[in-house]
Amino acid sequence: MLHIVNKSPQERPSLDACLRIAESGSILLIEDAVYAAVKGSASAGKLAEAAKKHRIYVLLPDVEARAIADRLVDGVTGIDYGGFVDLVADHRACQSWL
Amino acid sequence: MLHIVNKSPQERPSLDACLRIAESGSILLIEDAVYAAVKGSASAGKLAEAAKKHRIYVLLPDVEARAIADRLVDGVTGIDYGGFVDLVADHRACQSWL
Amino acid sequence: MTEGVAKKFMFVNRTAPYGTIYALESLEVVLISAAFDQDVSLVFVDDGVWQLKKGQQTKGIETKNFSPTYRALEGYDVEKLYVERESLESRGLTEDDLLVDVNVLSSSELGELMAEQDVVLSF
Amino acid sequence: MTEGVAKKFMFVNRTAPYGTIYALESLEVVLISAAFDQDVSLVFVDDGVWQLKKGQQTKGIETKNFSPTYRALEGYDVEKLYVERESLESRGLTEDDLLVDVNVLSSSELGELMAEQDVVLSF
Amino acid sequence: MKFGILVNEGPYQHQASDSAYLFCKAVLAKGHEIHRVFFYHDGVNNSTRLTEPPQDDRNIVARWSKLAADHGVDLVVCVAAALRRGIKDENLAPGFRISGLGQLVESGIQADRLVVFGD
Amino acid sequence: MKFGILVNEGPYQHQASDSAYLFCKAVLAKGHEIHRVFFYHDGVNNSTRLTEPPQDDRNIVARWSKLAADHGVDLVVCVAAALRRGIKDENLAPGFRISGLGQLVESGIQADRLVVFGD
Repeated sequence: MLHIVNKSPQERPSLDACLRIAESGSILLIEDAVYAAVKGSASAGKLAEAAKKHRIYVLLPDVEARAIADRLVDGVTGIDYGGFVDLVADHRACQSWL
Repeated sequence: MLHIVNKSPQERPSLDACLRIAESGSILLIEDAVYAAVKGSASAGKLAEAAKKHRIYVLLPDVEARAIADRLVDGVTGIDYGGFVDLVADHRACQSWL
Repeated sequence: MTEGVAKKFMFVNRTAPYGTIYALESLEVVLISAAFDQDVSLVFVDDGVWQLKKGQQTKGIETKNFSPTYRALEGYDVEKLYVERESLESRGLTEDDLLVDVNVLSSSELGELMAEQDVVLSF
Repeated sequence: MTEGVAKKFMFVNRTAPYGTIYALESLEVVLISAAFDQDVSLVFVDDGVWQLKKGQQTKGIETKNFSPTYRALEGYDVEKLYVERESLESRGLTEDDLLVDVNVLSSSELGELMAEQDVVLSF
Repeated sequence: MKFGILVNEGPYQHQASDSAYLFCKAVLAKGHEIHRVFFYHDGVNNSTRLTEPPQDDRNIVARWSKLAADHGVDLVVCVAAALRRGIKDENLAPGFRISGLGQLVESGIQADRLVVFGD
Repeated sequence: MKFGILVNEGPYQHQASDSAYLFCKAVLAKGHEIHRVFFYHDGVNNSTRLTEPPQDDRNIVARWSKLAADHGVDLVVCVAAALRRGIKDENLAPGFRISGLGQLVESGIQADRLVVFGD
């Protein structure tokens, strides 16, 4: 399962819900959820912990719009929209944590 | 200042922001924010603490729609829309924590 | 209906009723999907558990009370309703507060169930 | 303009840019209010501080980068920009990360400032 | 006392428009005056005359129009926000008028209180 | 591979419609097929032909119409959600059609993947 999260971790509980419930699978952060991967932020530790169970991706166009490309935590993989399509294709199903 | 909060405390940080920043004044919970006043919920303690600094009101039509009238924490005052109007009129200004 | 084998559809409800329309319009999709003879599950997580609270009275907000629809789901053969235990507990709720029978699951049990789905719609 | 004495208008920005339109359309109100010769303050709290982050590049999302407008505010005599310290710190940000000069305030200093306002608009 | 009202969300999707309407009715019932209701952001979608909600649901747009007809309430839709979202004179419901953002600031200045309803 | 897409928010207010559009373009660029784009909730507001965004901004509705014209993508607007929000044939942009919720469920069944964009 590919878990897609689009909300800031400091604004909504969707990333928390995803990390609490999702047993396995990959996580893709898009839109405001990319803030979750910012080094030194309140969610950085949470994400490092999650990276032990899940492969974690961030959508680069959203990262660049928000000017945080130079401060992502280690262990997350940046992808473009083509990579987003590949990720969806490579997983049996996907779920958006709206 | 009358502080109006309309978001669930477990869904958005707006009540937290209000309680952290507002030094004084009254707080009115409307729409999904009325869940903040539920006895035994994760926010009940926070609200009890806030009640020491602020007068806290809940909008009863929203409380009844959500079926929580019988489980509100002590120290909050229920009002109807007429009471909402009076509260706004009685404070020099109001602020919605959207 | 359109194909021989049913797919597993899961509807994940994470929003409270009335503050937004998602809960109501989600129910509309659930009812339609039942007509397609798919394997339908409903999950209630976070503030979504408030959708099932007994005793909703919406006269004061001049909005339709749609909570009786959850009771009608059985008639549409939608019988798999799951609620996350942690979401209930952090809201001071128990199963007795809910207007329909549900299966209460731990977060990880719910995660396993999700992993088996073909289509997951979250509202 | 419409009355002799200026009112104190405060715009409270609590949302990140691009994920929603609130930040952009809030700026449009700020620019108009400046034309009415009111006493205007802007406050950035919670994810609102991200609006001021240096280096936004929006080509990849095919959306207009409106962050240069914050730099133009001075030309409209909008010079009172406040940022809550706690909001900056919990996002790993410092004043150097911001594209305009701001006053960094503690939560309680911000609360005192708010209490003095006549009109508070939150976006 | 004069109340200004700001509505930032469209009908049905969020409760904001419902809360604002019920608040307006209570303002009038208390003998106060409504200086203006200003619709901004998706709030402009409250003004389309093309809505047709289910029979058993409230008609949010028609309720606003009736408030204007019965009490002369000034319902103003922000022109810039409206153009972005496809609200024009051709689909505007009765009682609404399209005007500039200055009308919101003016309401903030002239009304005794400005109350904001949104997401 | 066949992709179904669900868009739950209107244009401009939330990024959902932008993300969905850029995702669709990438799906086609990768040689995949789009089974259908279904617009639900406020997502139906993506289909009004009356929008007129500022010159320096993207035209979200026109982009969707062009996707339908250039690639034959099926753009379906939920009729119940559309009636609630004032979307009808008279203000529907080219390339969109109004139909029932069954079209969403069918897309979930027939597409290999269903991707949801919303708030």
